[in-house]
Amino acid sequence: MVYLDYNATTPCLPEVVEEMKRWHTELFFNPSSIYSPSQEVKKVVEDARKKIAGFLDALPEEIIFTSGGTESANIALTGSAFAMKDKGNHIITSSIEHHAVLNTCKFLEKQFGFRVTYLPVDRYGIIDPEDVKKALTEKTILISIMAANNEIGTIEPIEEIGKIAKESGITFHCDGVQVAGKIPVSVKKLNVDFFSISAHKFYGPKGIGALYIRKGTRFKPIMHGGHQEKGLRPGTENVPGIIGMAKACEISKNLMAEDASREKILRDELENNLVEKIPEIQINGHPEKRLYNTLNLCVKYVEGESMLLHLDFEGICASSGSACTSGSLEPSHVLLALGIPPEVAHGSLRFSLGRANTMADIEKTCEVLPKIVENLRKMSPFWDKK
Amino acid sequence: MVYLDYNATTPCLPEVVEEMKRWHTELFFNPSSIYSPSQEVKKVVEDARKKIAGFLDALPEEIIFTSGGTESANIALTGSAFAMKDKGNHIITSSIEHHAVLNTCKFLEKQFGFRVTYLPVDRYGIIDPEDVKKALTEKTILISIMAANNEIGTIEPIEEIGKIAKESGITFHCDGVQVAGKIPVSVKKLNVDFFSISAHKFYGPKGIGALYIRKGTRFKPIMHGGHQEKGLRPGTENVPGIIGMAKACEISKNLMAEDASREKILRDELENNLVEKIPEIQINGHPEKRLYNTLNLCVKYVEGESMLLHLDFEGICASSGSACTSGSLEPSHVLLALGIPPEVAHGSLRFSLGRANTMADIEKTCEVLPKIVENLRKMSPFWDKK
Amino acid sequence: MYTEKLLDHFKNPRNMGRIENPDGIGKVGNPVCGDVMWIYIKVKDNRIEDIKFETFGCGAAIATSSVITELAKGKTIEEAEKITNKDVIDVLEGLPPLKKHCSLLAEEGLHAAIEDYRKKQNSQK
Amino acid sequence: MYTEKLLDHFKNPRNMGRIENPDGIGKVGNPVCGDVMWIYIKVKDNRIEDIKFETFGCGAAIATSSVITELAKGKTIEEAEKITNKDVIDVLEGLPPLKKHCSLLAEEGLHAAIEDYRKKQNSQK
Ligand SMILES: Cc1ncc(COP(=O)(O)O)c(C=O)c1O
Ligand SMILES: Cc1ncc(COP(=O)(O)O)c(C=O)c1O
Ligand code: FES
Ligand code: FES
Repeated sequence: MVYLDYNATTPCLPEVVEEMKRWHTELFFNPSSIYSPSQEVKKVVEDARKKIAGFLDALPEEIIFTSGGTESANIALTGSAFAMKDKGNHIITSSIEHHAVLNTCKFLEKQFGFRVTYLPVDRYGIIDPEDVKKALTEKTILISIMAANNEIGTIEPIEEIGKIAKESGITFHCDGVQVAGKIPVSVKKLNVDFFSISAHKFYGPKGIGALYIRKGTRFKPIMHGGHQEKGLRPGTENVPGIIGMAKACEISKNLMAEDASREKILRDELENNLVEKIPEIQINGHPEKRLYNTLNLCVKYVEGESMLLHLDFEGICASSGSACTSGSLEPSHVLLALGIPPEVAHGSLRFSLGRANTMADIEKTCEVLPKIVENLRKMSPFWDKK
Repeated sequence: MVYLDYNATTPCLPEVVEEMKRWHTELFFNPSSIYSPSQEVKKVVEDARKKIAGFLDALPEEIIFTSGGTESANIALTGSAFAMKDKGNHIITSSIEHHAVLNTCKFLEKQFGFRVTYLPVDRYGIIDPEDVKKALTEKTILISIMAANNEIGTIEPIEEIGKIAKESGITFHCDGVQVAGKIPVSVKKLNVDFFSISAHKFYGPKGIGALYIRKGTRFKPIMHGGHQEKGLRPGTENVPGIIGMAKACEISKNLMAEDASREKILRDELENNLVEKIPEIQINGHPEKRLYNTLNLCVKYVEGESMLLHLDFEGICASSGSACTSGSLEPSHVLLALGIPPEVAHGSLRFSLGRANTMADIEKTCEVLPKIVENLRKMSPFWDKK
Repeated sequence: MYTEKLLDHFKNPRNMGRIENPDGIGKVGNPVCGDVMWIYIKVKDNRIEDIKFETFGCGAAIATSSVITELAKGKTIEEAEKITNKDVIDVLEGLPPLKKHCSLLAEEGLHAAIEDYRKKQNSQK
Repeated sequence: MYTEKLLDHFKNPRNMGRIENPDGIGKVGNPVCGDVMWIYIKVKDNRIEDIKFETFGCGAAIATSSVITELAKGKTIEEAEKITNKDVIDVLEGLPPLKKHCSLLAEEGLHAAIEDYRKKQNSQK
């Protein structure tokens, strides 16, 4: 099998699973309890918090644990909207955010009368910091921009936007789900107030994520209950998940540079080969400012799903956009935002590479895909026409 | 070590951890993806949904996965409050609910102007269905009553309350976190619209729970994002957690009757022995309508934490209330609601038994606790006085 | 998500291609998903003698194209007109809910081709 | 959550008990947590010759009671008055944030006992 969908999810490393094991069984204690076995669990949870804080260049007390990237983004957005609704009702985001951000914005618009500006992007998917500046109003309470796009891999100028946010005193959430584990992150350098991450995107377990909250940032929790996480995120802690995430951070930190250079070589090879072998395709995303593992392309006159099915027959796992929109019929909102016509956007493929990929994977894909495209184009009313 | 705090959390069974393993590693695929390995994952997730539905006598499409009991309760409460605020703004709950329910009610009161009736309980912690009926107003949109109390174990007349809710057409949430896995549950028989469960309370993994939502029940999701769980609970699925929870349900179903009779014998032995050996203690909760594993008592003239610390020195794990309020100084809101004076409530101990307990555990506790109480009473200004 | 039957039709689509100088051609598309289906028919003695399709679309679009051409082939015009998306779904042994519309596209494509054939016949009269 | 030092004082509290006919007695309590501390002192030549406590309270309440009596024993009244909760925390090598108030209770208890002693002295004059 050739797995080329690491942006959707990654395998949890065996050593991470191993690490979690005893915190499921022997050391299963509730970290909030008073007896000494629980105190040991509490300590390990706090150690994990330190590791994750270190991973993001944050302070331990600035990290809360969540159930994943979606929850982190929801807390950041709804939490600051509710906390600051006396101050204003305007939110700035981009048109290419993940649905965890976009749909939370839509919820705040529809249910609570917030106004949201969805900034455009250029043809590469880059958000212009000047556009952020121009969109600021007296009522603006929050900016939410992703660090890198999950579909096309384009890396956004977060540091510049962070500066603007800081200068204007506006809370800034950055959806860092696709960069955490791929690129070193310093929340301090980026000038962000919130930063969302999800462990399963960097070889950690599913169902656990974190939210960085800069000290002093105003927000209200979206869930209510006991006072775990200082009441900011109640519910019995997912101790094995927390420990697994910390372990995954540690491993990612060590392997990041190596992963980057290897995956970039493979991705470039894939890109160059496919461009050469398949006529009329276009590469989406920024040529340089792009995640080193991501290749998004549009194959004209062919629809994405049919290519994916044929790739699957050959044992190749890829996607046409984000996994969590696979239940949608419409073309990717990201590709449309780049100005790509819908019929072209329909023929999109995303390959996202990861730690287990080899040159053989790339070779196989380059061998298989051109044939698939050729066959499907034969079937296409549009291709024949030419 | 003698662990007597199963109501706080339970060890995840080794066979559950084993079952989860391959879904972390080899079969890590995102269930929303299109390729066949993901379809296999999707199928297993749906099988798990079926099992959990069966466990509660529900339909698979009536189950959504959450990060735990707290999230389930929050979705049920905030979700139905937001969905039905055009219909009314009144919520009925009890004064002995878990903070996941109570603090969500307080949030709805403070932030969104809902009115909440906190029903009283009798000296055993029983909620009178007649009180529910009397509290109903034209504006009532939701009733939330727990199936059994986590601190004192009292089992509430859910079926009767469910009937009242059904007759009046009011949505009824039942916090079933403490009964799931201990007592057979039929959401149909109970006439509930929402039912919350948390896997780590019945030998499943932490960080995963479920919410039963009766078909046709109105509510709005509290998180927004991709369309996992039909958009009702977005975020990449915690596949291993889901599978682990299903396995734990299966095992609980098989062992429930056996657990019940064994734990009841041990709990009764503990209760009778302590009552005999320690003067001036009182048992809290209903004599019969009580979880078979739970023993809550107040030791007069002694404070709870100091007993717990001494028990811990002897390797006995117990609690004085719920784990997630261990950061609070005030006496248990549950005991106060029973009419117990604060100074007595301060001397509370909760023993909650589980699958690994033996008669030796009980004997040890009965040997150790009376001495601890004697020593601490010597130190107490109140005891001396007598 | 897809049945074995569907995957078979998708992998080995029957009657794929174009008919030069067809007696009828149906060009249909779904504006939401953007999929497009063209159905060509050759009619002889009121019977669909040959039928072919060209489809730009999802797996279900391609498979339902294949099935509808198989179902229509050899039928009289009146018989073919009675073929519905339900027949297509039956052959495929089911379709995911989200993909029901793909089978409707196939039905529409066939009907459009027959209509086109009728129109041409009328204009020749 | 508690330091080794604290657990030691909790396990083996120094000066635990009651003094019959004390020269001063301080009875303090915290209404929030409900904990209660009674401090008895015996004074000779302006010096705290003996000191004992009775406490109904948490682990920190018991340990801070023990520590404050140790700190005060043998001190002159004036010296004893200068003992603060900070001194207690230092001996215990720290307290959890939520438990800071327990050490304040100990400070208050000692001070109340001294005040009681002074009051009695004055009324004897
Ligand atoms: C950019 C981005 N944000 C947020 C998310 C949501 O993360 P999760 O599905 O783990 O909740 C994802 C992935 O699904 C993502 O790629
Ligand atoms: C009755 C009750 N409801 C809700 C919860 C919350 O569950 P969790 O901590 O798994 O979110 C608990 C346990 O903590 C509980 O005992
Ligand atoms: S998705 Fe529209 S025809 Fe298949
Ligand atoms: S908790 Fe109040 S004195 Fe310790």
